[in-house]
Amino acid sequence: MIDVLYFAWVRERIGLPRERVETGAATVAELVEELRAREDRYAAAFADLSALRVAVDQELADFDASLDGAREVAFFPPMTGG
Amino acid sequence: MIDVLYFAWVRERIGLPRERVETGAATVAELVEELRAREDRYAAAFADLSALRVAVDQELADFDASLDGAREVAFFPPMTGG
Amino acid sequence: MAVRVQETGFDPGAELNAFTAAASGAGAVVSFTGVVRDLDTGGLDRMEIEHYPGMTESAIAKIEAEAVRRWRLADSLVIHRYGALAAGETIMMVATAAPHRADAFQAAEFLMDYLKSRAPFWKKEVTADGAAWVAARDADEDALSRW
Amino acid sequence: MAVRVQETGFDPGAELNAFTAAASGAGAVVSFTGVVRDLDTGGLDRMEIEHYPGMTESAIAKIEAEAVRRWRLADSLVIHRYGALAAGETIMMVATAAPHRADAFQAAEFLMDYLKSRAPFWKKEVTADGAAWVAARDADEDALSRW
Repeated sequence: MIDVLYFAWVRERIGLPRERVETGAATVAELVEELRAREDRYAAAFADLSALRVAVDQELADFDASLDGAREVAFFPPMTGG
Repeated sequence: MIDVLYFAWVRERIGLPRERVETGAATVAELVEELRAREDRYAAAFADLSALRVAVDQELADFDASLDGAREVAFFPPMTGG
Repeated sequence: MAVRVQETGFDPGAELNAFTAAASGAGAVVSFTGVVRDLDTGGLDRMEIEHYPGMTESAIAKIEAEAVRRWRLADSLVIHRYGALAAGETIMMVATAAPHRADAFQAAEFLMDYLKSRAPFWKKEVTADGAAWVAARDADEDALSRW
Repeated sequence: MAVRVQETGFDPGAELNAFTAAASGAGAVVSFTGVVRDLDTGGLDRMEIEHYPGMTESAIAKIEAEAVRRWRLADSLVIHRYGALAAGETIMMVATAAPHRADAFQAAEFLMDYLKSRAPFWKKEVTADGAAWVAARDADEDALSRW
């Protein structure tokens, strides 16, 4: 079980800010494939990975990052702070 | 007649902040030569021109600048504002 | 070093004075204040800032620690708001204090560049006609390459 | 654009807030505040700042006009004190406001670099043992070459 968080337009497309996901995915990319296969709204949110950023346990990560021991994965567009 | 102003340690060495000088000097450098010839305190103040800056009518200038029409010449060390 | 992520407004002038007073021995204090701008076409109803609680604070703390490692700083401060803000409201503030001005300036610019692209905030502009997420600017991403 | 050369103290925070409020439409405000530092060895009684009345104001106005020419600025402010100041007192302040942060930062650094070496101020440090004029730093002169 892993907590998956969505922010900004990713959250809006998927329609919820966070959910617990039962997954055997070894990497972020595998988790994305599982989510994409669920429903159209997930497929829409994850259509273009180059427009997305990911954090594993609140640290920026790559899509090929391992989920071994991870408790929380977040997906969001490029940040616009400041 | 020209107003000659001195600032910081130049003022302290010469012993006054400003004076009116009767001069026929065509350039700042000629004015410096005239002042140097006056007294030791002037010679001391103008001993090393590389340590001095000059302004003619309140604009930074070079020692070879013309005094044609000038009303005010100021001598001072490199500035330390900010 | 301090990080404050908050929904409530703050007074940049009062923050600057308190920061300067606390950074004893620093001759140079630089501040950056970010203010909500109206759209070029006008009509901004509000800007909504979303953030990632927990990661926001730790990401900014890491950015500040990196600034302290790179430059000789007496102190640094980051305040960033989230929630709904109107045009003219202060979004955020960075302040740096250092013995010399070059360190204070560079550290403040570094903090700003990283906050823009590496702190988990997202801005949405809301008008009477609808809402649009602010897109990340290539120039902001490019700005990181100089550090 | 404003220049104030004065003997009396001022409140940097209040100045920053007033400047920001007046620079409507600017998203980015940068400030620099210079504070009198004690000597490394301690014991500074006061710093005395001498200036060249008339030229000071016109030299700073020229520096500001050059900044406005080079960067897209909404507004700029320079306040610089003269006379006797104690350690911890604010000597001077620069503020810049711009639509984008890079302009605000660069213009503020430019103004500071020029104020350091091209505005007619001279600092003298006074201790119980005597007084010494602050020497210009080569680094300050070198800083001008980047603009």
